[in-house]
Amino acid sequence: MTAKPIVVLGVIGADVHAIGNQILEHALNDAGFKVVNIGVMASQKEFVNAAIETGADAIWVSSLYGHGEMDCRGLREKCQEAGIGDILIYVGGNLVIGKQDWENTKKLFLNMGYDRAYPPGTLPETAIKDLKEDLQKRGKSRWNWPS
Amino acid sequence: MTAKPIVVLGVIGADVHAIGNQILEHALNDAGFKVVNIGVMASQKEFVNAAIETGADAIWVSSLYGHGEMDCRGLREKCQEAGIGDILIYVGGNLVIGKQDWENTKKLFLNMGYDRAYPPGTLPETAIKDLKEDLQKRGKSRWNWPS
Amino acid sequence: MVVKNQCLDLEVFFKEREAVLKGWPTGQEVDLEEAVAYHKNLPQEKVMVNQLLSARRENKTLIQPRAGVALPEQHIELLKYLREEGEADLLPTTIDSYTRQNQYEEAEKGIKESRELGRSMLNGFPAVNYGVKVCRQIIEALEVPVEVRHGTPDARLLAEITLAGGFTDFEGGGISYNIPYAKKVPLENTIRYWQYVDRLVGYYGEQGVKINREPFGPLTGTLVPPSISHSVGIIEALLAAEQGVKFISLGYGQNGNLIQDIAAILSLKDLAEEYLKKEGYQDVEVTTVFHQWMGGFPQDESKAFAVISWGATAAALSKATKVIVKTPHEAMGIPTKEANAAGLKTTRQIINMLQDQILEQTRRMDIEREIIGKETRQILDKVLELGEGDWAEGTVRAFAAGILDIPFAPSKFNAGKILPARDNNGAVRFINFGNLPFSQEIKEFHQEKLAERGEVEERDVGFQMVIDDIYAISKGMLVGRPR
Amino acid sequence: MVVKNQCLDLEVFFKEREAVLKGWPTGQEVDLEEAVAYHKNLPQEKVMVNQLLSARRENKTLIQPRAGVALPEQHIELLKYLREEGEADLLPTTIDSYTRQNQYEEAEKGIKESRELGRSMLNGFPAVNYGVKVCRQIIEALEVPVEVRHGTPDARLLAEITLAGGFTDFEGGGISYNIPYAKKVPLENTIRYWQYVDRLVGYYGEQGVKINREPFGPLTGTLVPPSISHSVGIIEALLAAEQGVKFISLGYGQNGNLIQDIAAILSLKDLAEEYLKKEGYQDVEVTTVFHQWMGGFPQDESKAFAVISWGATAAALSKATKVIVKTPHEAMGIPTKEANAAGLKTTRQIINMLQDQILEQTRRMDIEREIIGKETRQILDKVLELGEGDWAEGTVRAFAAGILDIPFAPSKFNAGKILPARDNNGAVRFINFGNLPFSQEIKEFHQEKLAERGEVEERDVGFQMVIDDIYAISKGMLVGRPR
Ligand code: B12
Ligand code: B12
Repeated sequence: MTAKPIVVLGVIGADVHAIGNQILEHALNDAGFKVVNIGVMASQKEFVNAAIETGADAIWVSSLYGHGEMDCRGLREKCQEAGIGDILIYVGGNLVIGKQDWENTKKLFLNMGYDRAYPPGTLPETAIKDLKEDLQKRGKSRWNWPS
Repeated sequence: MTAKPIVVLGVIGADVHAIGNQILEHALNDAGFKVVNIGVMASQKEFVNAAIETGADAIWVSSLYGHGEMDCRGLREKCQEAGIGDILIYVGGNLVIGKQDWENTKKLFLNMGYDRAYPPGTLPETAIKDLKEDLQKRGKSRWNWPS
Repeated sequence: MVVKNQCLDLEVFFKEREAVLKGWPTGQEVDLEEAVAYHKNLPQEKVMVNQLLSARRENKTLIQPRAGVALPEQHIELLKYLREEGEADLLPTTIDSYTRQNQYEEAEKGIKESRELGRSMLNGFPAVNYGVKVCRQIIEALEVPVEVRHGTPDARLLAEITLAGGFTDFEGGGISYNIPYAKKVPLENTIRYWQYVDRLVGYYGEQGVKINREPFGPLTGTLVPPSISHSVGIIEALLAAEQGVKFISLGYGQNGNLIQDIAAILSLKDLAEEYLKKEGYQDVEVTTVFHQWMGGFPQDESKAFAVISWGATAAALSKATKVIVKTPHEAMGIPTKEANAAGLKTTRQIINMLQDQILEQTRRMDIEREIIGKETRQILDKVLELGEGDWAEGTVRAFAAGILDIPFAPSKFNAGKILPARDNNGAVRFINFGNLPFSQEIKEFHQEKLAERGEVEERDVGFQMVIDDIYAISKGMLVGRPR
Repeated sequence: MVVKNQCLDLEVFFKEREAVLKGWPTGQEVDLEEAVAYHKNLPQEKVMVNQLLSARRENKTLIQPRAGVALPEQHIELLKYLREEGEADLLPTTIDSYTRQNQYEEAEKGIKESRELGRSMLNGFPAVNYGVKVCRQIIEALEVPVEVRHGTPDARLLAEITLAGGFTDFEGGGISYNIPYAKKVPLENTIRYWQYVDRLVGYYGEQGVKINREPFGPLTGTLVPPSISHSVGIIEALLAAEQGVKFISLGYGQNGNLIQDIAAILSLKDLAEEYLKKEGYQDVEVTTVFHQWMGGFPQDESKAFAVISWGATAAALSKATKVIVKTPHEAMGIPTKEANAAGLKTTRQIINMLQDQILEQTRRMDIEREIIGKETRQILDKVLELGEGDWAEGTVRAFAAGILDIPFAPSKFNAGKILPARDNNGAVRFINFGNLPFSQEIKEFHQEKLAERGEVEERDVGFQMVIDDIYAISKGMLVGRPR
């Protein structure tokens, strides 16, 4: 067996929504990932540092409280500056303020450099499946996922 | 005191909604009208005959059950044929099928020759006020309304 | 004409049948033997009785909408949507008002106008005009049982066509589809018509086909005291049982006071079983139907959602076998399919959240059950007395005498002397008893309850209260307080 | 730092005050004497305490939304709409998350962006940045009391500005606005900050100005057992009373089981009064707040309406003094004003329809009340013991020891060892007790209740149940049954 892929997980900005974060950690663990959970109220810098320190394969950013648009802008650039510009970055939660058209919101975040964006109420399974595929595409197909 | 103005009241077509009809009778009575209530399931002919027989000043047609558009068409013409072409005719209830734009529905019924049309949930007070005004305009201002 | 509560002789029945089927050309499509075979081939989950009995066993409350439009394709699409998006357990086919009055010519016009305009100009589905084959298209397109819901005083041809068409449940009754739904059809006639319908259902049963029958519980839908609708429902159950009907759902329209509503559903089942046994019908299965508030609704959709939720709550807590669902468009008109599904989903969420919760019997609930029981027995026993042992004759005489009396009903064969109003807690009581054969004890109970409200509101108990109560829920209240 | 439960010395308070007001330029606008005069001139109906006490007296449940946007004009328009169209009895001003973290620079950016885009880019109203005058514009534009609702660990400056601005109610507390709302702010700090806020309110009180204080009842909003939130609420009430606060509303977040929810509201008031008296605070008026379900909501709006209605039902039947209302947009994002009003109207209709209905105390309700009482007393008495008679010290030590523990909370000063899950009837119980100082009797009660569910579901009592329960309501259930 090879080493587990590593995901840095956290809730960005001044956001304290902790429940989804705890469930995502649990689900990623169950799915065979190593999770580095930096918890709520995490700054962009903390995400980048954690990713560098642990040699992470992906960053999962949550934003629930509505300031996602302001908080998430620039994370891709920070990663590039830190030399991990091509790391997978996913984002999910209640990303913008109010009930807005999801396609617009998705475009907004993809344009900011996020690889994938998930609407409110996404179940962990959905995104974990995507992550496995994305990692496989990047040549990391050798991992043995628990079935 | 002069004679009370007379209103023929009924629910048109195959419609059996009786509650509003009973309340309208009560409210018109209270407001000083003489009510000739022909009840539910009244045909256009019954409305016209009752109006002629009692020398009525107005006809109040209810339609609740959704077939109003089909049932109400032609009443004005029947009145004209019977020689009471200029009698006031009001209509109210749930006149068409479904939740539709009220302005369209109103136009539809005014075009059919109804003097006034009322949307769902109209309180008797509202229409009674209009009726008094319309009768007054027709020179029947001498009636003494109970205050 | 005199009508007796006696199982129709099969010969008489089949003779009458010939005439009935001539009522409209589609009558000729009905072949009883073939229909029995068709039913026997239906998948078990499409049979209403199966669904109801298993829900009753598991203490579940099923949800069912009302729905019907003029064109079959649109009707099927609508029902599919209510099943898939609305999560309905059981489906209906609501029949249009012309068909209810046997005005098939008018219905035909309605179909034509609807085809031309591409939207329904009828307030329901004209099943007779379409006939057996189209009915079966409906049944085959859906994976759950479908009930015929209407309001037809003479539903003999409708029953023939829809039952042959594969429907497994048929609403109505000689009283409940006459007094609230007609103006001048004699009761003896409708009781006789419904003996025919019940005999038809009994006949299917004898051939091994389970069809459910559901008297229409809510009557005029407006402040009907439980003992009134219970009496009617139980009489219709007895009349049906005599014709061989074995599966009966008895309904009740929500009044809004939770305790009274729960007590009503519980006592309805108990009383029905008591009378069925007493009259010698041992093997009839009784299930219950809770109708969300049947009177005037608030126009505001958010408020309508509250009324729907409150109905779902009472249904769930009373453990009724099924609940008939209203929609946020109720006050405005026949709902769009989206609005219809919305009502279902609200109901579904409440039913699910309350599924595992239990409300204990309390003293107040016991009192309500006792009162409902006493009143219903006093009415029913008097009906039987008037009929000299015959429920059919007794019913006709009881209505003539005002012993049976339904508030606000349009029929001229209804005395219309009783007057209901809410007490200070919102339970529906009697202001006027008309000729109801109630004991002094019962009358005093109601008078005290209403006097209490009068005192709180500092006004006389009287007709103004009734008017205020009729409007109350649509204006956002339960009790119509003076302004 | 050690914090003691002692009324702050006025000199110390005023000294600290100088520093607090320097936190942002608008601090200089605050003139206490002038503010007292301003409050004294407020019409009586704009004073929260008056509304709450009269509702309590009349056994009414008032309704209040959550609402706050970045721009004052839009905020006022929003509140007016919620009053007029939504029929809200009481109004809020929800503060944005930057202000809650004292990040006034970020809030300023948010205001700018919002002005440029013409829509709110903040999730609340940044009151500190706007200062006293703009706050007063809000108060003056509305005819009902307005409360500050937020989630701010250090709300000293926010309190100074909004109270001088004419708000008459202030939510929060040293525990309830720390543990669920912060990650690494020490408890002793926030308890100290909130002593300041309470002292400020006490000071206003001494000048004859009635201001209400409301600890935040629901905490993390997700499966919080009643005794946990009761313990926190009562400690915050005691700490506030020590600083001279006389009017306290204690809150509770709906769990969904009706009996448990009613028992929770009833016991909350009783227990709070018991402890306040016991600790010598004789003249504190306690009112109650029921929060409609605070956890994850269904995305479907019809289903959300059902959850809202069910919350309104429990609020009405428990006779809570006020209910905080959710909206059909809850799962999606901050609601539009229409969605916000929709939640209010649904709630209004339920509250009105249930206003006159009474649910009797039952045996089950008695059991729940007793359990909640015992648990809360066991926790509180241990806190006092740990604090050697001091509630403030006791609280800090109790959190460190896991004697006080809030499920799913983000704070590192929270032990996070307890684990709640629903029993077979949907009431919230403990799977893990962590270090809660519960008697064997209590522990067995919970274990039995959960074992019962385990048997029904044929699975072990464990973390998967917790996950299923967290999702359950959003997926249309109460108890998260295995699929
Ligand atoms: C109670 C009720 C029934 C009872 C009626 C009992 C009886 N015999 O009276 C029962 C259950 C039997 C029934 C049956 C049916 N009903 Co119905 N019923 C209602 C309900 C819930 C309340 C009606 C009521 O009593 N309101 C209280 C009274 C006081 O108000 P009102 O009737 O609106 O009358 C007032 C005003 O409208 C106004 N007004 C009325 N007429 C006039 C005339 C004039 C000139 C003026 C000025 C004012 C005016 O003043 C009245 C007093 O304030 C309404 C929906 C609602 N409103 O919430 C549906 C409703 C009217 N029914 C409807 C339908 C379709 C039916 C049925 C065809 C089928 C069915 N779904 O079961 C059958 C019809 C049978 C038939 N042939 O008529 C539809 C009509 C749909 C449409 N127009 O698009 C409605 C709107 C429900 C819905 N949304 O689907 N119903
Ligand atoms: C519980 C809750 C709270 C609790 C949080 C307690 C805690 N510390 O955790 C309390 C009461 C404290 C709270 C506070 C606030 N809240 Co709040 N809260 C909620 C609520 C009701 C449920 C959140 C939850 O726990 N859901 C359950 C978990 C399991 O689901 P989840 O968080 O959505 O996460 C799942 C998915 O989204 C997804 N996911 C999440 N992140 C990611 C990332 C990736 C990469 C992927 C693949 C998937 C993914 O997977 C998760 C697991 O399934 C939501 C509304 C809702 N959803 O019903 C509002 C909500 C999130 N809150 C909101 C707001 C505004 C606030 C406050 C600012 C103000 C307020 N109204 O009080 C404060 C914020 C304080 C702060 N600084 O952050 C808004 C956000 C609005 C917006 N985006 O437009 C919401 C949507 C409510 C609303 N409609 O207004 N809240």
